[in-house]
Amino acid sequence: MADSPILEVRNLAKTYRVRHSIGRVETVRAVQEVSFVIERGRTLGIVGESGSGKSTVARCLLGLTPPTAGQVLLNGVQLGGLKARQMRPHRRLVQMVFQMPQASFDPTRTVRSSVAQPLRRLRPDMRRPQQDERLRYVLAAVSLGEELWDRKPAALSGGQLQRAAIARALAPDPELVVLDEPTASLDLSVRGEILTLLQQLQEEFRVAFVFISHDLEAVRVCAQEIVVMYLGQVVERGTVEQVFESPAHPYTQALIAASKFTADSFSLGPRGETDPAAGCRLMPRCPLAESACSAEQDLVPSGVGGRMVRCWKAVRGPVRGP
Amino acid sequence: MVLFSVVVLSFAVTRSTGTPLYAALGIQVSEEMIEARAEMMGLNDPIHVQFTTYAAALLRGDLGASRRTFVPVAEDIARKLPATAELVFFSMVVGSIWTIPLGVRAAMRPNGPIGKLGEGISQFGVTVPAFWLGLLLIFLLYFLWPVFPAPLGRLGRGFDPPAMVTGFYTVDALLAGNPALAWEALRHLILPAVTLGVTSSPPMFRVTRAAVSEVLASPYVEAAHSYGLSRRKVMIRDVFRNASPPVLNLAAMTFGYLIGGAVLVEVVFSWPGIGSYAVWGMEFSDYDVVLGVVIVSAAIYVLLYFIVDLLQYAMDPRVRN
Amino acid sequence: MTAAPANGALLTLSEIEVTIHTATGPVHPLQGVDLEVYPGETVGLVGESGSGKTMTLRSILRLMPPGGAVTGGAIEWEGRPVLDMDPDELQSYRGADVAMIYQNPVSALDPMLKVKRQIVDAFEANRNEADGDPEEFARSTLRDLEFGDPEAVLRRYPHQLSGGMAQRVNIALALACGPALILADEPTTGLDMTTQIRVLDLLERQVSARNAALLFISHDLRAVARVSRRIGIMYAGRVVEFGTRERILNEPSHPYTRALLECVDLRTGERPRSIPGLVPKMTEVYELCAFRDRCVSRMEVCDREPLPRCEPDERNMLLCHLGYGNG
Amino acid sequence: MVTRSQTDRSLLSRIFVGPTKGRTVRRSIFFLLLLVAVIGPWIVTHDPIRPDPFNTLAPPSAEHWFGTDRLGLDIFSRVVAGTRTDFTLALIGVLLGGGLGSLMGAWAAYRRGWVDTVLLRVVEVLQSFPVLLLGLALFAALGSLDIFEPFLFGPFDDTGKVVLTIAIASVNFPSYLRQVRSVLLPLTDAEFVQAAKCSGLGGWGIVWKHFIPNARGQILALFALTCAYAIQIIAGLSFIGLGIEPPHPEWGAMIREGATVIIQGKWWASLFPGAAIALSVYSLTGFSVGSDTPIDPASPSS
Repeated sequence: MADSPILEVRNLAKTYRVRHSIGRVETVRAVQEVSFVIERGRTLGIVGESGSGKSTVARCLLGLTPPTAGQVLLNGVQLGGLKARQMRPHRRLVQMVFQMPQASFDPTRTVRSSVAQPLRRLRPDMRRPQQDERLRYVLAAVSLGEELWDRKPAALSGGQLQRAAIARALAPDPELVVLDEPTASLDLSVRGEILTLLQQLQEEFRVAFVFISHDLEAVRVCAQEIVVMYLGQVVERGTVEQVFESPAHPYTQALIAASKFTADSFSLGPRGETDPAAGCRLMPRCPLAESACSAEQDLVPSGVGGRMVRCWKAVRGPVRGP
Repeated sequence: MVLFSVVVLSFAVTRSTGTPLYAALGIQVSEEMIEARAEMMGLNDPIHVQFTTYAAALLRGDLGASRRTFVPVAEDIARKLPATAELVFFSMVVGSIWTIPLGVRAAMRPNGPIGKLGEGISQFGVTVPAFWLGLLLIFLLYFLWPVFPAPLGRLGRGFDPPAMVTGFYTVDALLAGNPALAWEALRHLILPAVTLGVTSSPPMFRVTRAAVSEVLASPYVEAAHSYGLSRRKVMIRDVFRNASPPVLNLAAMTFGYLIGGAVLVEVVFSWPGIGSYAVWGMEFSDYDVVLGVVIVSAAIYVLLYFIVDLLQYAMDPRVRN
Repeated sequence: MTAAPANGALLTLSEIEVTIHTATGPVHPLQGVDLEVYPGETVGLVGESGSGKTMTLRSILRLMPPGGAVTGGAIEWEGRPVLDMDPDELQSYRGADVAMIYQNPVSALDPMLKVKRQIVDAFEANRNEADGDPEEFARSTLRDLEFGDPEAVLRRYPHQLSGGMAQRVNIALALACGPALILADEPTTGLDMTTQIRVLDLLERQVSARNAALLFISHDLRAVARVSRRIGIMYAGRVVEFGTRERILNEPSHPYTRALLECVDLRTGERPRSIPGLVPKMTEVYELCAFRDRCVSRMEVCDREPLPRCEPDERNMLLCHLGYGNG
Repeated sequence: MVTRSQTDRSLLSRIFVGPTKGRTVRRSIFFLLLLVAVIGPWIVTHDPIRPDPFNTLAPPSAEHWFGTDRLGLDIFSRVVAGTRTDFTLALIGVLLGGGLGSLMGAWAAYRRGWVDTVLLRVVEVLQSFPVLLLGLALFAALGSLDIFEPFLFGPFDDTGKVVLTIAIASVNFPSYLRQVRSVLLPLTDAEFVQAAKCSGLGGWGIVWKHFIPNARGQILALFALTCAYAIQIIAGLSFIGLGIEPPHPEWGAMIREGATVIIQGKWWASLFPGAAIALSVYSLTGFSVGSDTPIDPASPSS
């Protein structure tokens, strides 16, 4: 294949040290052994609930936090270990849209100046008039009314600000945009509008997306490939069709059932107070758990077409709720 | 840790001055005399040796001696500290009497007359310099209308201090069964305590008001009302309990702060506390005196800081976790 | 006015208007809310942010934010006018008759008090000794709410609870009051998806086990549909359509309801739907339909006349010029 | 999750909400005082530092509007001339300490970690000295030094003034640092800060372009209050004989002069300079966002 993937993540891991009180330091594994590949112009969905580590993955992709182990390869170049100066040309290539549109804009600056910021910093190759032209172009591309450009963020609605945030991410002409729950804090009546816009812009700007969300419906609409995460691990990986039409991992099944609010057939037990650090992480909540589940589970191929599952039962055959 | 830094800093600050001996001995002395004296006092040693000597002495509670009277500074401070403590304590009483009820009321009825009264008093306390207020009170209540005795210390002429128990003359006199003496001590105390109380308490009023109104606006107070709990019960169970930590916190900090912060009022009323002592030391460039007072008051402040942390720990389960 | 209402409703809201005076001028979050709740039924209210859902619940309990007041309409509890209650009546009405579950479970609990104390206080404020021992009640209720070790939970402070646990403690608090109606303000919004359904189901089960009624509000139509027999749709401070769950989900009549249903239900292969335009500002009072600027079925009469009220029976209601049967 | 800093922050924001009435009056008074500070030399009726030995301790009259002091100096002229002294020193001291404090506070909030810890320790040490004792210690250390001699100019025409300014600055440094830090601390992880990092902005860039503007309201509120407080400190130190020496016109030193005679009923010598201080403080509070409290180092601010 002539086209190499835009981004490749290999065995990414991130641990935090949490200091509880004097002396007691706990290591929290936010993310373990996460691997995936994103092709140019395609969308990868990462789904999971709070604590699944999906936001940590996003921060690692952006270089906002250094991974503890593993590699992030952008266009084949490893990002870890680059100094700030070396990082700059790569920074342009990956941009981000945040979850809370109100919080992602500096309340003291106008929308225009916030959207212009990455353009000014990351495109020193462009002259000022070119930058201004590009700015108008992206703001028009997200159809944000011109009368809103010079307002402060407080004067815009959530949907309008999220459009501006998308414009800001696209402004320096990135090849990959990480979307961290882009619709989670918006009203349902605006959700469709943002999703449609993202689909249009993907074609227009030939950009790849990492779409992080707990909203499975939205991911299903936008993504081609899906990674399901639970407590820092990838539990299932595959194409949208595979994952949604025949979810293999019990957690994926529960998540899909929950997103439709029809969880009668398959529901998980309550989440314990402390999450397990070894064996199958889902075991305490899984209705299908057996003693064999307390062994460490590996992410192994299951079925055809590159699908991977971290559940020994699912590998042997389709699992279904009791 | 903080205390150690305080010691280092104040030592550095006062010793870096170079020639404190001119002041101690007067200007008309020969070089040899200074040299001999300096040798005797260890001032020719390298600075770190001087500091080690000083710090070691400090650990034994030795703050050096006044270069003028040769009385150990620690002794002087021990004698003068109760005067300051009594003044600060009574000024805190004066402050709390108005700030807490008015602050609570002001939070409950922000536009009511009581809230406005409290705001007015605190505005006055903020605006007026303490030493000037003291002078005005002296002029009004001693010169024009002599209700209070002359502003010359803790007791009038002809009175002997009571036997030392707590160091508070008012309390000690009562303990000694001498109400007349207690009354005399109280009369001397009122003007300076009011001066200090009025000028130091506005933050208490505001914090009380802010803390109570914040708790009143909190979701859990609304929830408590929605469960049908009586107003009284909500006030006692939720509002006072949650609003008291910041108020107590500030009260303790104010107390610690005023130990050294009462200087101006002490000077105005010739109050024989550690503040006056420091000013006296300053006037004669008696740096061990100044340094001693600075260290002691900073130590008291740090100690209270620590106590506040303990209080917070005891009162607030969130901090405890 | 103490006679029970003819239709047997537990709670009746008619034409409730609320005005809040803010530094930037008055805001009108409620502009004529009509609502009835019958004994033992579960009612859901759906609306986008700013549609007035929470304010409706607060007006029922007469807990207004600073500067806010009910400026019009009437609220009746079993025929008694709630807006005319004196402080004592109000205190016994709150809790014993109507109790509320809050959106943010942790901040609705007093941070300085243990869970046990809070449940016991709520119990004792509304019940007498005939209702049994408050601590025993607390233990058994927490067990009902699927806490493995109720005793340990009772000894905790609010900050030691996870979101899902705090929400269940909130439910226990409301149940401790023994109310005939429980108000629930987005009780599952901050929780994980797999936890949401569990908490919803628990809530519904416990409420129906105690023969109480439930008024549940959420921005998520799917959550409301799971627990409610009847559903109201709110827009710009009014309930624009009210009906049985089946009617609302299968034959919605108001254009807004229809649009909202399409937004919720994303279908593969189709473009995701949305409602163009912006939510109206509540600084204005809307005499005419507030939705007409965004409405696909806008007619000439919409710009001319105030909204007519279609009420074919006491369980269904519609505020729209289109009327029923135009789907 | 300990929410202590969060509750304290909202507590502070509530302290800052106070009455807004009378603000116009206060601001007018302030501008009047400012005018007096500027045109002082032209409106004095007498030379503020030339004594009149034949006319000492004269009560207020048509000739001497505010009377004269023990040396026969005209009090009105000295109060007018003192405006400039006190205002200038307060302003420069606060600008110095406040500017540095704000910057370091924003830096601490941005970097957190050890930078934050170290700066907080420094602030704690500075704040554990009562303000006046800190001034006292500074005078003990620097007052007799002549290292400032070559640099004395303009408003700093003697060592005392330099030390006073240093004292004011070191009192304000911790207050600003703490206040700005506590306001900005929640922004460390704010999404717009992450967005700025994504656009390639470095640490100081974020501090300067995003952190300082977001604390601007607090800094400005603090500015008026700390200036008011600084005037009180300057006067207080001069009152105990530190700082500005007579016959330089300074309000605190004038009150000190007057204090010795007030028991004899000669009230005017200390009344008028004191009233000038009170008026300045009162008028400055008209510029705060609403609070009238000088930020006392004893108040819990983080």
